[in-house]
Amino acid sequence: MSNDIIDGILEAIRLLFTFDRELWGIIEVSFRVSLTSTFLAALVALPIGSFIGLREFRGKKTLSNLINTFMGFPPVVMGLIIYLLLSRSGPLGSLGLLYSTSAMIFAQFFLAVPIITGTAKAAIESVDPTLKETILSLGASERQLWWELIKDSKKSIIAGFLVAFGQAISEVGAVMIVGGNIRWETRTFTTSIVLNTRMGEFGMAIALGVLLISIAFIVNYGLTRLQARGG
Amino acid sequence: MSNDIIDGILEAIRLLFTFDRELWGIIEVSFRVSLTSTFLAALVALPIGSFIGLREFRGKKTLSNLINTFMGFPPVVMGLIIYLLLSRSGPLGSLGLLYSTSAMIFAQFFLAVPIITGTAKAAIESVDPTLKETILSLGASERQLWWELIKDSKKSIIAGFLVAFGQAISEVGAVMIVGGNIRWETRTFTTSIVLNTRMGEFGMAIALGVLLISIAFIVNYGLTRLQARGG
Amino acid sequence: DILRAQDPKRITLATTTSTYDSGLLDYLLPKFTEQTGIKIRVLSVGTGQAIAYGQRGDADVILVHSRSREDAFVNDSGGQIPYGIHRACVMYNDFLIVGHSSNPANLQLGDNITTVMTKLKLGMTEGHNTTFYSRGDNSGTHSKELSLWSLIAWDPTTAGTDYYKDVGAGMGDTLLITYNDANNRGYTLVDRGTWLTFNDTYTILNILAKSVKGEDILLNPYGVIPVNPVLHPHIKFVSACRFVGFITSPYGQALIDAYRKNNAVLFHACFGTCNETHDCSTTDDEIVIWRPYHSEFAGLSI
Amino acid sequence: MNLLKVSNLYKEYYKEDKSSINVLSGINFSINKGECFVIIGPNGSGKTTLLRILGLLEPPTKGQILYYNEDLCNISRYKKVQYRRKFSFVRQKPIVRNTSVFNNIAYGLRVRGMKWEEYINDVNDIIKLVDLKGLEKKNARSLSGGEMQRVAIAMNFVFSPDLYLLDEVSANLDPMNVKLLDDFITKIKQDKEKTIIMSTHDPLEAIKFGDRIAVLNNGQITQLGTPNEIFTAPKDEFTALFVGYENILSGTAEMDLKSGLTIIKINNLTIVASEQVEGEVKVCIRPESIGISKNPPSNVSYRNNFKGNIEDIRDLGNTCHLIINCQSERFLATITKLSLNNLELAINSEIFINFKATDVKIL
Amino acid sequence: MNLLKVSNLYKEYYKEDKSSINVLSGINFSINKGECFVIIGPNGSGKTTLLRILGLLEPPTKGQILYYNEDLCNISRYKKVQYRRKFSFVRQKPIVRNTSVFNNIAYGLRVRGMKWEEYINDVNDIIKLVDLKGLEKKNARSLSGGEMQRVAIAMNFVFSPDLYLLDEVSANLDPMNVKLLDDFITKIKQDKEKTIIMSTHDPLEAIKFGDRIAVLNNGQITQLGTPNEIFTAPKDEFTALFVGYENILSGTAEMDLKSGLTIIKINNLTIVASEQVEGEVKVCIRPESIGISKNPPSNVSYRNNFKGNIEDIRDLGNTCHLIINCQSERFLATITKLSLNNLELAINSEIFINFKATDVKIL
Ligand SMILES: Nc1ncnc2c1ncn2[C@@H]1O[C@H](COP(=O)(O)OP(=O)(O)OP(=O)(O)O)[C@@H](O)[C@H]1O
Ligand SMILES: Nc1ncnc2c1ncn2[C@@H]1O[C@H](COP(=O)(O)OP(=O)(O)OP(=O)(O)O)[C@@H](O)[C@H]1O
Ligand SMILES: [Mg+2]
Ligand SMILES: [Mg+2]
Repeated sequence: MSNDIIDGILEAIRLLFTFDRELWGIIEVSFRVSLTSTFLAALVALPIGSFIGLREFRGKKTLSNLINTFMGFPPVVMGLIIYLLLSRSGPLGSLGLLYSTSAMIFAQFFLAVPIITGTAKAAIESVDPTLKETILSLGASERQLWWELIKDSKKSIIAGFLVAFGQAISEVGAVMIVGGNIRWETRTFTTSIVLNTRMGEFGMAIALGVLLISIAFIVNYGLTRLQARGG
Repeated sequence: MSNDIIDGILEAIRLLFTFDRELWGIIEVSFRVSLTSTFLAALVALPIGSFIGLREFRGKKTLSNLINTFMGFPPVVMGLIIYLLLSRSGPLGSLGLLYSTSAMIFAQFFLAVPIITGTAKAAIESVDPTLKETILSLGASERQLWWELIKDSKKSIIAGFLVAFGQAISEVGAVMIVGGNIRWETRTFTTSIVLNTRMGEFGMAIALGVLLISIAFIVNYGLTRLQARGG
Repeated sequence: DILRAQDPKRITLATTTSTYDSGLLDYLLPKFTEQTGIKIRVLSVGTGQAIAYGQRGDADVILVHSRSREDAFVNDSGGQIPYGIHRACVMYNDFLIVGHSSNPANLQLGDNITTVMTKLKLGMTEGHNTTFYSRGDNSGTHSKELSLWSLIAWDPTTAGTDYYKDVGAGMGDTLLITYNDANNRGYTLVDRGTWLTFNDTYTILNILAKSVKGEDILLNPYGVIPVNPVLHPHIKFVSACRFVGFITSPYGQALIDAYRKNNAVLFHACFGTCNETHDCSTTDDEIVIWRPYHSEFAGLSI
Repeated sequence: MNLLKVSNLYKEYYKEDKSSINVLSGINFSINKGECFVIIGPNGSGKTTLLRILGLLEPPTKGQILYYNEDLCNISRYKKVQYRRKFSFVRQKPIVRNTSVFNNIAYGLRVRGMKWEEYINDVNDIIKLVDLKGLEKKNARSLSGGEMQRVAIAMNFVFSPDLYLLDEVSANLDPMNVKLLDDFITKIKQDKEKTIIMSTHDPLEAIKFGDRIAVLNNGQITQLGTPNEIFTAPKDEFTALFVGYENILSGTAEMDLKSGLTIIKINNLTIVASEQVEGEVKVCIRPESIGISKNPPSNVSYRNNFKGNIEDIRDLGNTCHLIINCQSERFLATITKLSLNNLELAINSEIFINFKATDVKIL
Repeated sequence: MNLLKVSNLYKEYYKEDKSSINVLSGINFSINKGECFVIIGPNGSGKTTLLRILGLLEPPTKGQILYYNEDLCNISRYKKVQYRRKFSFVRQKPIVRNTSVFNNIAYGLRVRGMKWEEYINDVNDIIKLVDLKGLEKKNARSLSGGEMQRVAIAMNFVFSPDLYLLDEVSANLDPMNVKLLDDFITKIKQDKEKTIIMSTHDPLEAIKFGDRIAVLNNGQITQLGTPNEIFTAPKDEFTALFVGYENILSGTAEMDLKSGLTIIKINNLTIVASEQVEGEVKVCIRPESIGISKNPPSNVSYRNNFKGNIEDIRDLGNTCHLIINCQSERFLATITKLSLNNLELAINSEIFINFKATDVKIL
């Protein structure tokens, strides 16, 4: 059964080129959810993370520790918490968001925020302090300084974004609970892989896995090229 | 019913202080597996990652891209692959390692390696090149240079280790497949949380989640203190 | 999304993995949608989770197989408003005990269930040549397994044997783990639906015990229950009832009976007749309640 | 009115073992508008720290900095930015942003809200002035040490600040560029609205530009005055060396009541000085003040006459340094090449050195 | 035999737009054991790049570096380390490891496999020598610019390499520490086994230490010779300025066959020089060579005599710089304070300047 893997790869190629409607739906959901959530998380986390990295204040150490811890927040638990919030009997139940891609984006958003916050903070902190001083002495306001430092450490920040995206797209616990793995609607690569595994369809599961990492590689490659061009 | 979360926290405290034998078993397995796998991964990934960061060679870009991609390798797929390897009809089936903590360590090891490799590489690369030159010009051999750079960027390297550990301990897809969530043997925090979720015992699942992140916080805090002392 | 969620044209069904993974629902539901225009979103989760979803109002209707918990779900215990109303027994299949063909516990197909359980117990406690894998997840199958052990008045969870493994997983996973037993001596209890889905994958596993004629303890009835709209006003009760009407209608029942996987029958329709085949008490009340909903599907045939 | 008034400024740093060191202690001075204030002092005396504090890049531990009567140590973040925009700060080891030379130089104008059309000319002008034409598109991080220094200068001068803070700004510059910088600073000095505070290790620079010179030693201002005051009456060893009294000897001074002169015993030598001091002293004599002759001088106006041997001759272009050993005390004397040849001096020649009592400076 | 022989060395860098620039082109020279080889040149001329290549920190694009007849450009990584251990390299902008001063200085010995007991004394000795006593436990990254420079020097000198590569090593040092470094280098020079290659912007340093001086300009060695050769016959503008011909004028030269002298027309001025050249030339006159008088000089040994006005007087301690405008050409002359006072010169005074034809250097 070790040529399952080879079979999986062949199956992956076949699947992709038969333009299976369901497969393309899964690709779409997976990427929409993960990209949107990571992007939204970046919008929130980048300012917060870089701000923490920029300033000195009391309690910064504890806060950093907390962020570090939350970087390893178990997705299942996050899924559960979001589920309890969005559940009909939960405080936000009336929104009826459960089992939708919005709910999935919501959950992955909260998983990505600490990761991007933590890496942005570390990136800003690792900028040479004399560069900070130089920028300040040229008359930059705090916002302008912040922007310069973001630009200067964009490599690490993009790396953090990639980690968060990679985690989001390969994450299964949270999207399973809040999305429900509903066919045609909230099924993603990973939930589909789990389903296939459960059903003993290892070949198909592997095929999906191979597809997922191939696509991730292409996205990655594109981002790296973009980054190289921007640099 | 949104006070599920509060109930969960109370339950977590109760659980911990009743010294539930099963709970302590779970804590033990979780930490043994995650710490061992992350540690072993660090042993392998640190030299590789720092070596890639140190040297220039053809194909380095593609390799970096590959590492980036593998940093987001879906744990479920990794679980599947390891399963296929260790399963009775797989090439390593005769070892009888499936559904043991060894198998779990194995799977998490492969998940942690790219993360630690990638962060170590980035950390080494972000060291000021003039520092590298200074160390070389003082007569350091490549190994001695390598060690100096590791020491100089230990903050980022420890951060990478923490990310890998956080992922390992909060990961569920792989350990579930290769470990099997067998009570008293291979049940971890996360598989236990999933089980409780499946049983509709959301409160208990949350309680375990709260416990997990509290313990992770303490581990984190300890490591940070250690790191600050060493610095 | 808010609009869509309140759309009575879409209801949510929480069910156990065995019904979904067997492919039955993918076969059945399009027929329902075709007839009524109502789409069904399926949540295939653990039994406990499905029931919890029903209790919290996150599903409109549930389809599960754990009789005692279904009863609790529809009972107004202590004057509480019940979570669900009007359970209907839809179909059944049966449980099997499967294991490696080496069959160290020496189970025989003709053995009655107490003999089987005793042999397994002895294999675990004395022969040390038998490993029993238990779902351990409070699912219908798990409850059934525990009730089988209680037949011989033995509690494996407290017996302290190393040969009883609580895997805390779904049926497919448990079967997989049994299959991978390193010493070829694993046994487990499995529902026929799941077994038929996997049996050509795990060719070294065989059915080693099944229901003997006249013994209905190994039967596995599935019940469908709409969630109580009194408790959760947003529940699309009417649509849910139309769904229950659909699968209990002669049309739906015929569809269930006709469903084949790998040329094998997975489920037997039993609405209104389960009293005759096993001790799943369907009240006449239930039949009366659901009969009107059948008219919509009258005259349809497969 | 003073432009800037620093009172009682302290700065402490914490060492690894949590003990603190005072890098600046009790600094007091004030600066007038249009002045060029030069800070000199040995390595580690606190020059850079002082300039960084004045540039609002670091808060002092204690003390007051009044700028037009506003205390710069107690203002909001926002106001700090406003003040920083009036100041410029050229670092001792310049660092540039990771972008082109042009963008680096334009940055100061851009953060002040200027648009491309508004700043392009100014930036191009200054690029020409600092002789970086042709390099403007190059990434500034790949420049040579001196080129980067010039970028740093241009970066800070382009927005024409009110207060220039310059930290050893001519280090790493080649002589051509030092001249260029000189012209620059001279031009700023002519504008009476602009104030300069600079640190330097180059005495010529200090004299050339300083309206006043402060000597910083060990975190304290040990002397403050016009260049003339500092150069003619250095108060400590560092300053003496800095201003060129390169012969510094230690001895015991005694007053000779008869002649009103001071007699200083330095091992086997006795030096006569016109200043009146007693006790353990340090004696400084400029190399230029020391005369050389082949024969014992007949002219008696030189009160100090010693016989010695030439130990070494160092060629300095058209002048030379002679190292002369007189009774095992070494003296450094500067003479012209011409005299060297006329006197036919060589290593080990026996000669006489002489200097006037008024040329002996006692610290 | 030569210790080091550099032949046909090239170094290209790539710009952002992938076009390349030649930072070094066709460098050839050789160095003998025990020599002190000084590299001078304007900012960006390639001094640092050359030293980095010699220090095996960067490969050249093309060319050969023979060290004891082994080509350093084509050796294994392992051998490179072995060679680097024979060399030391003090950077222009030193950087230190993030640890204590002591550990920084000991590092070079530690990587060579020495044990604590073996190196502790050497390290402590050199700490005393560079005057860092008391700072040895401090983190080296928190030092001042000059202190860090001294750590860098100590770091590189402690393991007593065979070849010293020193890149503008005295920048940022205060006069006291410059002296200290001088003594250091002098001591190294006395050891005939040790070779020094250094770059500097300080002419005095070049003369003081250089056995030979190479002038690097635009990536090429434009002149190479003993200090005397370089200082008396600078071949280009930079070198002329570097060695002190600070008056550089452009004009057209014509030979006067009758007198054998060269007549150079510079706008309205005509300068007579003893060198024989024709065409467009640059003329250099040292400020010290220019004499000043109040009245037209009666002595005719000066072939160049011009009337001018004093535009500016800059005080340099006991000498002054005069800026004199003669027919709109500006001359810089150095005179003593004494003469300034004797001649009663002031800004706008009308004076006469004169210099000999032999003092005019034509480039
Ligand atoms: N990594 C690089 N990429 C591109 N150009 C570079 C790089 N390093 C140096 N250069 C260029 O090479 C030239 C020579 O630089 P180098 O540092 O050798 O000059 P230098 O003679 O040491 O000057 P300075 O006196 O200012 O220190 C400069 O024009 C510089 O801009
Ligand atoms: N961040 C810091 N932490 C601890 N000590 C520091 C720090 N910054 C500077 N110092 C110490 O403060 C003293 C003064 O440093 P500063 O840089 O002001 O000296 P400086 O006068 O500029 O010297 P140099 O002429 O060498 O540039 C030095 O002894 C230095 O080691
Ligand atoms: Mg300084
Ligand atoms: Mg240089």
